[in-house]
Amino acid sequence: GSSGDSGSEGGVDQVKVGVIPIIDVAPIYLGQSKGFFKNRNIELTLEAGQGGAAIVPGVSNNQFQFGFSNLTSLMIAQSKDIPIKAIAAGVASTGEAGKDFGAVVVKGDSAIKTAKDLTGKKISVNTLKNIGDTVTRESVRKAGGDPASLNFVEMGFPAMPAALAEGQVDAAWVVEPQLSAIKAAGGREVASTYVDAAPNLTVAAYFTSQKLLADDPDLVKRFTEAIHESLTYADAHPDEVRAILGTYTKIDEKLRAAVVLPKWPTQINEASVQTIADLGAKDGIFTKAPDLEKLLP
Amino acid sequence: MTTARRGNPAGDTVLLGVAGLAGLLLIIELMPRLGLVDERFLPPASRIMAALAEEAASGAFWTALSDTLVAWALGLAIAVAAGVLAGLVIGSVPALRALTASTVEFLRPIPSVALIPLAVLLYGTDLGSTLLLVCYAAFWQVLVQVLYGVADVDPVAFETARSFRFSAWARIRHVLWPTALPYVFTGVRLAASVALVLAITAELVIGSPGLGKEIAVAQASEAVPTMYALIVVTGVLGVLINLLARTGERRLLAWHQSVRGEVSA
Amino acid sequence: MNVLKKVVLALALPAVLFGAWWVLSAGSESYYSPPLSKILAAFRTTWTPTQLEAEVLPSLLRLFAGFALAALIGVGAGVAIGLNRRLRAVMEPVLEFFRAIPPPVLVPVIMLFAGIGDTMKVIVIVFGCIWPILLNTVEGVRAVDSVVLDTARSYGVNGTARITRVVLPSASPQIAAGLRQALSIAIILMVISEMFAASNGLGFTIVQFQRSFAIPEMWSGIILLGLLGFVLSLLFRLAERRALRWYEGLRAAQRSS
Amino acid sequence: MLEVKGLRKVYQSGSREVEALRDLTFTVENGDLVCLVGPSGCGKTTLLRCLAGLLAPTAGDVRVDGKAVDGPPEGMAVVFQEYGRSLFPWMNVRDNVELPLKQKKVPKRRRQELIEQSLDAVGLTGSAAAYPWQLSGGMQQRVAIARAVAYEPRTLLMDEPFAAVDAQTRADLEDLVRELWKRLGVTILFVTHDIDESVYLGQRVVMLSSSPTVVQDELLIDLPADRDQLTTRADPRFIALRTRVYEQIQAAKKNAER
Amino acid sequence: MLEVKGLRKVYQSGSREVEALRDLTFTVENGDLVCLVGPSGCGKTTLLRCLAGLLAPTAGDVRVDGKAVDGPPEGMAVVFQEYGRSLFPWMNVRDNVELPLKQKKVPKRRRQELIEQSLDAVGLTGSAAAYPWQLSGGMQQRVAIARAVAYEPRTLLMDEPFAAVDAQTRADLEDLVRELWKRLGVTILFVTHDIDESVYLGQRVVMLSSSPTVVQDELLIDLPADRDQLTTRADPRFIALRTRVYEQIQAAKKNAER
Ligand SMILES: Nc1ncnc2c1ncn2[C@@H]1O[C@H](COP(=O)(O)OP(=O)(O)OP(=O)(O)O)[C@@H](O)[C@H]1O
Ligand SMILES: Nc1ncnc2c1ncn2[C@@H]1O[C@H](COP(=O)(O)OP(=O)(O)OP(=O)(O)O)[C@@H](O)[C@H]1O
Ligand SMILES: [Mg+2]
Ligand SMILES: [Mg+2]
Repeated sequence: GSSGDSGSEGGVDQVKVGVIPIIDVAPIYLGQSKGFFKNRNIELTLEAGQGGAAIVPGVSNNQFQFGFSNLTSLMIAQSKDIPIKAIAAGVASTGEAGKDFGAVVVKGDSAIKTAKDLTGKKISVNTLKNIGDTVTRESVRKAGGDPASLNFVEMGFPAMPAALAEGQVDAAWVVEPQLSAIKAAGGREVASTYVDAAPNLTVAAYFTSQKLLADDPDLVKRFTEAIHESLTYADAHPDEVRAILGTYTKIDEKLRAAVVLPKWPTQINEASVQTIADLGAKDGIFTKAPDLEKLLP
Repeated sequence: MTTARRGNPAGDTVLLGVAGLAGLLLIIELMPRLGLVDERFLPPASRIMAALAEEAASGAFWTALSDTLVAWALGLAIAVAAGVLAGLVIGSVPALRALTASTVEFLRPIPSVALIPLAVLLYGTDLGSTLLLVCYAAFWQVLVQVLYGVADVDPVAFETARSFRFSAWARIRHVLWPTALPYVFTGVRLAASVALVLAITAELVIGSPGLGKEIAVAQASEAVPTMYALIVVTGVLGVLINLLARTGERRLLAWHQSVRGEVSA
Repeated sequence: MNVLKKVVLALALPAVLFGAWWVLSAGSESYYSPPLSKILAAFRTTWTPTQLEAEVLPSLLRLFAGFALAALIGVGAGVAIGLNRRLRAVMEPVLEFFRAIPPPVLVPVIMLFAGIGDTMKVIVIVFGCIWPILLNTVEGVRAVDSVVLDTARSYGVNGTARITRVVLPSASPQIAAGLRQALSIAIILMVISEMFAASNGLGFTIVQFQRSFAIPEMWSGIILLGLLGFVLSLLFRLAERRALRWYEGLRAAQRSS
Repeated sequence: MLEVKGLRKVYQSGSREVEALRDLTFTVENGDLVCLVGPSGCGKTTLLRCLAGLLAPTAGDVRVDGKAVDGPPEGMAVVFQEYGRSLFPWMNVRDNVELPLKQKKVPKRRRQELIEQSLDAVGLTGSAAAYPWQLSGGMQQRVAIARAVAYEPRTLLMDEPFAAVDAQTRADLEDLVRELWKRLGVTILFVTHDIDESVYLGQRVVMLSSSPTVVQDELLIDLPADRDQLTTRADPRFIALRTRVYEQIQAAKKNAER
Repeated sequence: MLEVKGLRKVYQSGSREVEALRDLTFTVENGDLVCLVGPSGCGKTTLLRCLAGLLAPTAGDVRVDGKAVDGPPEGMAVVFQEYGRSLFPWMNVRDNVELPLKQKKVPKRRRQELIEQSLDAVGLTGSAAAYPWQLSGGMQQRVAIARAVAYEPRTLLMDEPFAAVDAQTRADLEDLVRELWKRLGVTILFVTHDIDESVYLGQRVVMLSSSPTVVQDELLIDLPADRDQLTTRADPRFIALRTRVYEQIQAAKKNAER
């Protein structure tokens, strides 16, 4: 498309960003409405994609100039030598057990009380061999259970409340808003997986292609600044975040008020990423260890 | 037994059809009310309808609807044109048929969803990638139906045309085409809904704008009644599309046993 | 001789296409369209017999179960609906309604009732591939020649015999067209159903490859899928030839020129 | 017994309305052999289909054995004019003949007998395993006749059953019909456009006018019950009768043209 | 000119092999009207289909105007025995007749004329707007005849074209064929199983034996060129000729049975 060329036209760059329309990307929507991108001569179009599988090819092929994806997906892509580069943190864990935006939950009347009890149980994750099973395993490992015995099944987050209620899975690894919905219906949190995995874990990141970085470093720089500003602003104004959620998601007002918001630091916590990379390698998610040097800014 | 027919048959049909849909609504209303399913996961029809009304009041919904319809109509038109053309040509040249059979069978079951990376690669999240998936899926439906239709031509009719030295084109136009037409209609009806399914799936998975994306957003937002409302909209679209196809069929296939049988038997 | 010719005809175009693919992709630098040589190498290492048994067999079992069930229900309901004008009027909008709903969005609903096991996947397959069977059966039944029907009626051929000996055979060419369409849709849905709550299967594996950016492996999976479709349709063709011998004879009898 | 009273049939398709039968009244007693003649398109097939319960009349009354017809009556066999379409192309000749017998629950042994006899009678012994579409037109028509004969009906309706067979076969089949009628005592209504055939076969000939169709005339054929192709056809009475029928039909045509 | 030399046709379907024609040789000169008679199933339709270039012979030679036939020859019209299936059900009567004329690029005005004339000639003026399946069997057959007549062919092949029409219409159509033949000088090959018809119509009658089929006999019909239904059929010469044909066919049948 014509938007593929990021050359300036009258000083304004047309930029497409592939995002997943969930809570995690609220800052970029907020930043867009606040004019943080316009200020830097960036005309932003946000394209909704479903997960890294659709966004990573789009970015590496310059259909999108930037994208949002969880770090495990980015590391997998990197380990396959796909030339991408993370430029800013996307979303991070709150670091407080029991008050994070992702967790393993069970039904209220379940016999599972702690992460240790998950041993041998059937747990749903949104994507197999990705960050969900890595961090859940770590929670179980830390609690003294057998991480190898976990029985993961894959299903979309939206399907999890029903699957859990109908007893089709013993536990579910979910994020907001499903997490709040399940808790509101009597569900119980048994592990704050992001918290267990690493302190202040960076879960996702914004990224671009190596090619764009080489061709138009100025654009990347401006975009990174704008993102940083957005992240900082969002972190400081949770009420505005809850309000902007109403524009690009269909989360109803009650739920919007109830959900736990994540942290939005600007810097990627490299230590936490390294931890995730090591854990992932242990669980066999990577065929080749990812080169974090090359991936991270 | 041919009983004398009472009343206006077309009106009759519509009435019965509406009764069928009303029955469905009733079932959906009653299932959660009677506690057969948890109404958190399948809300009663009345709540779905309320959510639908809410959606219909928003401009975004209508934009999404028209996005989906454009992708559907364009994709279907391309697929039908290509499918009919290829079907008639391949079907009427036996050598071509033998030559392409294996390739057709190889390509047909490759799921459109497996082509998503390819589509994204080529078109990003533009209309193009939805179109690619829609065309790919709908094309085979039409092609296969046309191939069967062409094979169904009555040899005596075909020989009549041959003996009067109809040109190849005239044989296709006046004999093969009318014979294949009932099959084509079934093919178009199949393709129309497959195209709709694929348009929405593509939007759902790739995230290009349209009803599918709205459904994905609703799902991700835990907005269950809204999600069902949007699903209902796709279903209603299907019903309307079929109504259109049926009307066309009654006009164009008045001579065919399946249509004239409705009247006389 | 004849068989040889058929084999050559069947293989000619695929050979040409694969050749073209090989040549065009030979120098490819793109991650997403790797050279065919690389894909074929991946094919050899990926689809080992143990892997085939572990991933393809479960898929195939679900596929067969779904297809058989869809055929049974589709033909049964199709005959009833095709024969009865009123039933058709009542059912058509409802069926069209469901037909237009993409199976992926219905999966959560199906999961409500059928859980997340194989039953769910089989139902998803049935739900997606029943439509061509149903539609073609309805149309085929509606198109049964009036003289044929009159003959059957006047000789007291009614009840089950009317359906099994007259209506079904007469509609069988069109039903076969529907079954054939359904077969490839069933394969597609086999893949789609394995995107939900699956832990094995061909579709599952392909999706995993795609997610983990194992692109040559993903392409090899797609090729395997195509091969599978080809082999299944070949088997179907054989069955069809047997069942519709009369029809092919009827059509071929006068085309011998 | 077949009773037709004030029968009227109007075909309606779209804007086109054809009054195929205006007002027909006649009776065929049990055990009668009545021939129906009339010009092409006058409504003979329509009448037969009403009698067979395959078509609902627009007005009037059709009774078989005193019972109003509202579906195909039991014990009735029909030989359709469209012989090609009335055979099931997915069954071979033997199965085509056998299916109605199976429906009638004729035991297997007897079925075999009936099939053999009837195929023999129409001269198709060798073609039992062939499919209808492997046969010539005349052979197909004979299969349809064999099917009706094997069925051993109480009432037999035949719609121009010999149109596609050659003269010699036709003569043989005519004699077959008469023999069958005499042996089994069936009631036969035989539609033909061949005047000689109607006189040769029937006890009575009912002549229809062209449309608007009514019964133009009825004629008792007072020829001896034992008929044969040579002597009967040479009989002066035969010639007188056929002339009579011929004249009536001509008159009917004239009427129509006026 | 139609030339058939050593024609042989064996049908093969699966394991069943039928030798429909064994060895046929005969010629039809330009402008001739030849009738072909033979018992049901002897291969008349097969022969016609070979002549029309619709069926490839197993052996032997078929030529039209000196050119070997390898597809439907130009200027030839065929009336098929399966009249019902040879009409296109998706077109009304007028369009069925018109389509071949359009294919021949006959100008519009002339087409209208031809359609009207030919439908008139077969007595279907009023049914031009009807669909074939709204017509009786005999009417359908007449549409097929009208279509061939309107085409103004140089060669006309007719396969039992009058099987489904009544005696009076048949007589009219016979006269139509002869008149057409005389007026336009077409070459006609006319298949029938009616012996009287073959003698009344033809200049020559070719008789086929039953299978294995060969030419049993050929007979020159030395009746005056001006024929009419009453006097010609009463002519002693006519009766002698028809007896002759009858005997030959009987002989052919006997041969076959032995
Ligand atoms: N399905 C139909 N729809 C409309 N008109 C019809 C239909 N069937 C028959 N007709 C009309 O009804 C009239 C009588 O037809 P019918 O078939 O009964 O004649 P018939 O006496 O059997 O003629 P034939 O000897 O040529 O077979 C004809 O004018 C015909 O056009
Ligand atoms: N498609 C076919 N396959 C096999 N056998 C066939 C086929 N068509 C015709 N035959 C056989 O060939 C022989 C001659 O058939 P044909 O139709 O030429 O006879 P015909 O002389 O036209 O008879 P009729 O007067 O009854 O129409 C018959 O024995 C028939 O069974
Ligand atoms: Mg009739
Ligand atoms: Mg014939």
